[in-house]
Amino acid sequence: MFEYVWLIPLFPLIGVVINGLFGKKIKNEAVIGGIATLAVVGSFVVACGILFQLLSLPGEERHFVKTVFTWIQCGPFKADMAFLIDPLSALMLMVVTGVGSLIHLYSIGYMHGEEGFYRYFTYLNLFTFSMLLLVSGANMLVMFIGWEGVGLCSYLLIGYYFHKKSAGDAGKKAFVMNRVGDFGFLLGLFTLFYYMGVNHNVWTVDFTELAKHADLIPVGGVTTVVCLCFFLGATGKSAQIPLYTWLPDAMEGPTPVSALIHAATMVTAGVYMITRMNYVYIKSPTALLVVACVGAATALFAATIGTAQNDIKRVLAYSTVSQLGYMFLALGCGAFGAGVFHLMTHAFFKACLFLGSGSVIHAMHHALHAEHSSADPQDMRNMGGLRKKMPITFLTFLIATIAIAGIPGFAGFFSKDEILWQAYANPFHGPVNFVLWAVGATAAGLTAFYMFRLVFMTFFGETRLSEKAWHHLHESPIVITLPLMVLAALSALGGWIGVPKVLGEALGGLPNMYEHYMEPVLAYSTEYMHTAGLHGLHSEAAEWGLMGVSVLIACCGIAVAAALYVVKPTIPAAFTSTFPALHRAVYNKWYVDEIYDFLFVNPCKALGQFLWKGFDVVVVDGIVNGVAAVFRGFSGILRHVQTGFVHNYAYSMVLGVVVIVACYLFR
Amino acid sequence: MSQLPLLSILTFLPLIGAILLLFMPKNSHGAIRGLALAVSAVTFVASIPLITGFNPTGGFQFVENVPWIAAGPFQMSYHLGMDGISLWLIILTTFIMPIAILSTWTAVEEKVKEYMICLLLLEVGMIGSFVALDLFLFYIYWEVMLIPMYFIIGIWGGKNRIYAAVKFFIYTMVGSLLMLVALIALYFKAGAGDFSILRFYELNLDPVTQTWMFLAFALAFAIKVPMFPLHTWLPDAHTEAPTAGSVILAAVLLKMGTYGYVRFAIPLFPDAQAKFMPLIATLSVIGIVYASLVAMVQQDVKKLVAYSSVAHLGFVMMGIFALNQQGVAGGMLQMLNHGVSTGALFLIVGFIYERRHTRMISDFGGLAKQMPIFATIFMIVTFSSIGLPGTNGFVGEFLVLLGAFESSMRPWAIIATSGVILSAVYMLWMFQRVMFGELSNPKNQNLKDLNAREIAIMIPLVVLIFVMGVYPRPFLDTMAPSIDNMIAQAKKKQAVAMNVPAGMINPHAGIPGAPPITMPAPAGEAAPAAQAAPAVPTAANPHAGIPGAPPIEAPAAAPENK
Amino acid sequence: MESIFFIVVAAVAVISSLLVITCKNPINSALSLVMTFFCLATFYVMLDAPFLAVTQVIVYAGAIMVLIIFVIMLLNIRTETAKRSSHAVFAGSALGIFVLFQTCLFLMRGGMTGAPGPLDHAAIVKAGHVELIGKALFTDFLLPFEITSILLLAAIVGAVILAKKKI
Amino acid sequence: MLALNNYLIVSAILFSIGCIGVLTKRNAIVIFMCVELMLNAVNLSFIAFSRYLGNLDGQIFVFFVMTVAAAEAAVGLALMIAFYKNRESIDVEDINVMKL
Repeated sequence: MFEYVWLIPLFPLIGVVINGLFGKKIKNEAVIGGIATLAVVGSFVVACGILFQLLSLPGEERHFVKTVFTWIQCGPFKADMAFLIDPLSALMLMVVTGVGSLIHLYSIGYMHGEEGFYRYFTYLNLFTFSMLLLVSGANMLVMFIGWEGVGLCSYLLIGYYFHKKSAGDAGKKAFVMNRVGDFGFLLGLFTLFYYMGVNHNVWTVDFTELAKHADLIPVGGVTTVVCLCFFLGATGKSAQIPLYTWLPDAMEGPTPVSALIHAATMVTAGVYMITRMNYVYIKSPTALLVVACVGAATALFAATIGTAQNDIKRVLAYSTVSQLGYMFLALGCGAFGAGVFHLMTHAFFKACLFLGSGSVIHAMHHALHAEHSSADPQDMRNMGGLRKKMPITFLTFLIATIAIAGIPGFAGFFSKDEILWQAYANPFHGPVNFVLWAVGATAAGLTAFYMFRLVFMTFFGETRLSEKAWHHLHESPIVITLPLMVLAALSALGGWIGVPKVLGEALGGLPNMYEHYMEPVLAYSTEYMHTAGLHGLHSEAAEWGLMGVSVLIACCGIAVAAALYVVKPTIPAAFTSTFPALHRAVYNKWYVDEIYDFLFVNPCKALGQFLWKGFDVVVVDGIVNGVAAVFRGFSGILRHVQTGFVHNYAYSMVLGVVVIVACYLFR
Repeated sequence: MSQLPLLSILTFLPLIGAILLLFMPKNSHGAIRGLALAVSAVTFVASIPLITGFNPTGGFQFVENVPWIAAGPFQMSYHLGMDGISLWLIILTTFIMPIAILSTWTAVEEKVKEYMICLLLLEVGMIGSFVALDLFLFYIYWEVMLIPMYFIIGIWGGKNRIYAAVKFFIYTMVGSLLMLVALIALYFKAGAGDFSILRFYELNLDPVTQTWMFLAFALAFAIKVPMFPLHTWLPDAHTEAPTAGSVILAAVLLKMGTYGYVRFAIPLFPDAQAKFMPLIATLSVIGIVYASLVAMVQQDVKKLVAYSSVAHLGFVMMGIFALNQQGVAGGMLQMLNHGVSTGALFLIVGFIYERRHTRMISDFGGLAKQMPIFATIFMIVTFSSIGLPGTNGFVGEFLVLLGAFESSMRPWAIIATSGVILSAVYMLWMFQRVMFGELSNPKNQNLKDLNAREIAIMIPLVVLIFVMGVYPRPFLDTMAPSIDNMIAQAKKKQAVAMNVPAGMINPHAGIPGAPPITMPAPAGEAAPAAQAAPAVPTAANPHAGIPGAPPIEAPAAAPENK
Repeated sequence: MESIFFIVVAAVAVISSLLVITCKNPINSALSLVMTFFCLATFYVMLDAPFLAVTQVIVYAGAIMVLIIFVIMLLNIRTETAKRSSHAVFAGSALGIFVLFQTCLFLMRGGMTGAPGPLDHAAIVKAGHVELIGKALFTDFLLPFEITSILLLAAIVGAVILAKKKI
Repeated sequence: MLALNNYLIVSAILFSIGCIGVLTKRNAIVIFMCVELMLNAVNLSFIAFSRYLGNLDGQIFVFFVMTVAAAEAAVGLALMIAFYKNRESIDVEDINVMKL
């Protein structure tokens, strides 16, 4: 099965080619959607096969590289078009193809009747293709194809409704922000490649090769530079401070796209990349600290913004940013496994949430359309009480919300708890650990708060729709609800593969399958920490205590949300009017976009204008034209010598002869 | 290969075509266009054997050497030859020509015959410059190129064409005259003989001479490239030239400058190269950032693309001056990429200009709705120009930056990498403003999508964009030996000049003596080991760094810093 | 004897050439010029170049001058319509005299030396002047000679084109 | 045989006279004749040199000068006629179309 790994990205690519070239001719939505979905399902099947084969092998043999052809070879630099199979990539393949197929299926229903249906599925397949390349690439270059490819697709899909200016802007912003990250990625790659090559004669960008020579990677120094550069790449792709602003804007795209790209897959690329290179990061405590701090800060920061948004998708977007912050917090604490675990569970519940919100928007859109209202179908202030009309959506949404809030038993609890514990107990950051944990825990409370605020505003209470619109509100069709149900089930149960040790023992020896599964990938890091004497805190009591605290905080968050939005809906308004400045700042996302405009965008434009009109036209062309003008001026004077009278020419000719002869004679 | 003088045939086929065109009746436009297209197509076909018959050894092939002019002590020979460096540039030329001819199939309605003759003469000059190994011959072709282009801009150009044409002509002329002076001086330094570049390669010039000659050559080439402060002719020339003119200008003519550096300026004057590396690198980086910023605020699509050319060529220059395998190969590849992508961009601008007779970005918007095929192709080309992995732009750009990073240009390379961001900004912003948004301008409501001819023009380019992006091996592999030769040549002389043992010459280490990031051992320690190595000359091989135990390993033994 | 003859001829040549530029009527100028040409032909004979002397008379005095006089008649130009302003005349004359002065100075310096070749009077008479010229023209100077024919052809074509209004 | 200088001085005088004529006359035909005079003066020098150096090359040159003069006469006179047709004059001061 391993040999056929190249089929995984190939299927979606075939889908791209078919739909891209002939989609316009096919016209039939079922065929187009079917082709696209089947392509991803095909990849999913192959991925399953690979996973099973992988599981059947002993731990240390779970590593396979399939080289298809040599892509670039130049001097010592060599990059193969090669695929890497190990537990990490297999897991990611499963997540991407699995969630991807569900979202493709969902899209058939959601995008029904849209103009450019084929275009949508072409992009979606292209996106899946890129993402699969990203997670299965055996070297940094192949990963980088996917890395940029997902950026491209996100540009295309966000800008899907290209006639809207905001959509185009958002797409461009996403791409450019990602490009800033890519700048970091490239620099990191160059530095690592060059350092290893020059000093250790290891000219490689191959992950396997690098891992083999991981011992040669120095501690600190260059490694920190490399790590920070790569981390810049990760912040771009995974929407961390300072490059997170594109993600909320990305909600301009169709909702399934938000689910696929901006929740489940693409944004996790940074997490995947850092985990893939864990043996580099583990060597640089400074970089880890930066990663952890940025992660924690993002988690908290985005959560605060999330509390004040009214657009259902925007809340989810900030929630995504915040959850990604968690993942980076985990990575920064050296708990790479925990980060990826949260990535996986997050993929389940966030996809479910986004698709659920899509279902709501879909229904709201139709309802509002029926009464010719121009109200925003995404604004939660127009919703309320939807649980009566959309029970399946409501239930699945609720399950996912509980999961993200971190209620014990649901997927989010296990992963989030693991992260918080690692933040507290890791051996890297000393006293900062407590701060990291505290920030993480606060963010967890805020998460619970704003997520339940969302649920309460949308599904509970009395509807704020008009009679007629309410009448037209319907539960979505089965293609939409089926993926919801699957994802809800996964959000509920998905966490049980990674039960924390203390809890597992208490529950009668449940094994932590996930941790065991990931061991080969993190082997080097674990061993390194062991030999370097980096041991985390081991205290069952503390672990239980922290678990309790985090659950308590989550419950508090829910309770506050319930109090504010169900029991006494007047309080938020009162709060807003008491602290208008604060509310405005939070509502306007702390004015970060405006600050960026002020600091980077506008100066760049002004500089460009100046360089063009001021330097290019005035200085450079001024010199050029000035030289020409000087010559023209001189010739303007000299031309008067040319009188046009034959005699004058004759005179000057003879005079010339005389002078020349005179020179010769009297020298 | 047989004894067929393929390069001569290739050079003079278009000339024959031009002569044939002379005898065509003036008003049968269709036949004239057909003949010109046929000639250029035949030329392209005739250039295919260059690829199939190419033997990637690094030496010059398909050599023709016939004594030509013997005027007293001066001897010029008709010396043609081709290696991996020029191979793809020749192919690019012959490939772009039919496309260029097709591109103004309907746009040029006046003086069609003269127009086509100019195009074909231009091709003679371009191919000739790439194959000439005699510097005098090269100079002749170099000038031959200039004149048809001057007419193409000046006669069939836009409103401000005369200004643009004269500017183009004078700018280029200034440079080439200086080059002529340096060329003659070089000849006298070399003593009696012919103007063969191979003979000049063997010279050992003193640094002062090198400096002056390099400056003269470099100025000529820098104008053609064009490098930062000398670039202002390009936007004007591009904007005013007809589509075919812009395409050829971007795709081939600009490459003359960079090709000149690779073929002449650097291997002839390696010490000067080392000396001026910081200057050139600075100018390249300024060019990249500056042109990107200026491109960002352009209102004219064609001007924007022209400025993007300046930025792209900045990358090429960086790669070439990195003077290592990756850098130079990347630079060469980037030349081809730029030819394909920017050529395609100019074609695209030409398409909409033909339809709307405006190039102002603000006149467009929302075209994607009206012209989906156009939008798709435009997008692919845009992303190729941005350098998205999987398209051609990426491979070149990546190798250039990698090469620059490995040389002593590292700080510049870091700034240049930011060009990656800026290129995305200006290209996407332009794309967005032209293609996205509401279709608000009523004049755009009735735009027709691309017709069959236009699609036929674009398809080869689009295919090439992907082929070069996904499988660049054929290009890289054929270039590699020649580039190795070139680098070894330059480094050997630099080493001689600096009294560095030949063992230190390793393209991967960049300029000898440049400190790598944290290379703990000083270069001096490595030197004795290198001298002790029996096969010192072979150590100059750029591949020496890969498998065995080359001298560069000496620092590896040093302790890590923490 | 020879020198007296020379002085006479030279005087005639100079005087007639002065007449060329002083006569008001172009016809008179032309006739004076013919006189000068004859004097020159005489010099040629004295210099053992009889063939050139004959050619001088036939081509210059005959063909070219006839052509000039013909044109003067055709255009019916009697006198010079207006004179040049006096200081223009003065400047021109001064310049011309200065040229003469320079040339004479040059001659005074001497230096007109050179190894005499094999062709002295006896040799020319023996071989015959026409034969010598002919041989030189058709051996060493064949190519220029042929090219001269092209020049003449071009002149003919040019004259036709200029003279005709429409071709 | 007379000294070379005699001929050369006569030649120089004739040349100068021709030169003065060219510079001072206004009638194009007279100027043309003066040019012929100058040419002839040079011819004389050629032949004199040729004779004194015992080398025929100078005389061959005279031959060519005559040819050129003939060609010049043909074209020059044709020009004059053409000009006269246009301007009813052959005064060189009327030939000023090259003026700014």
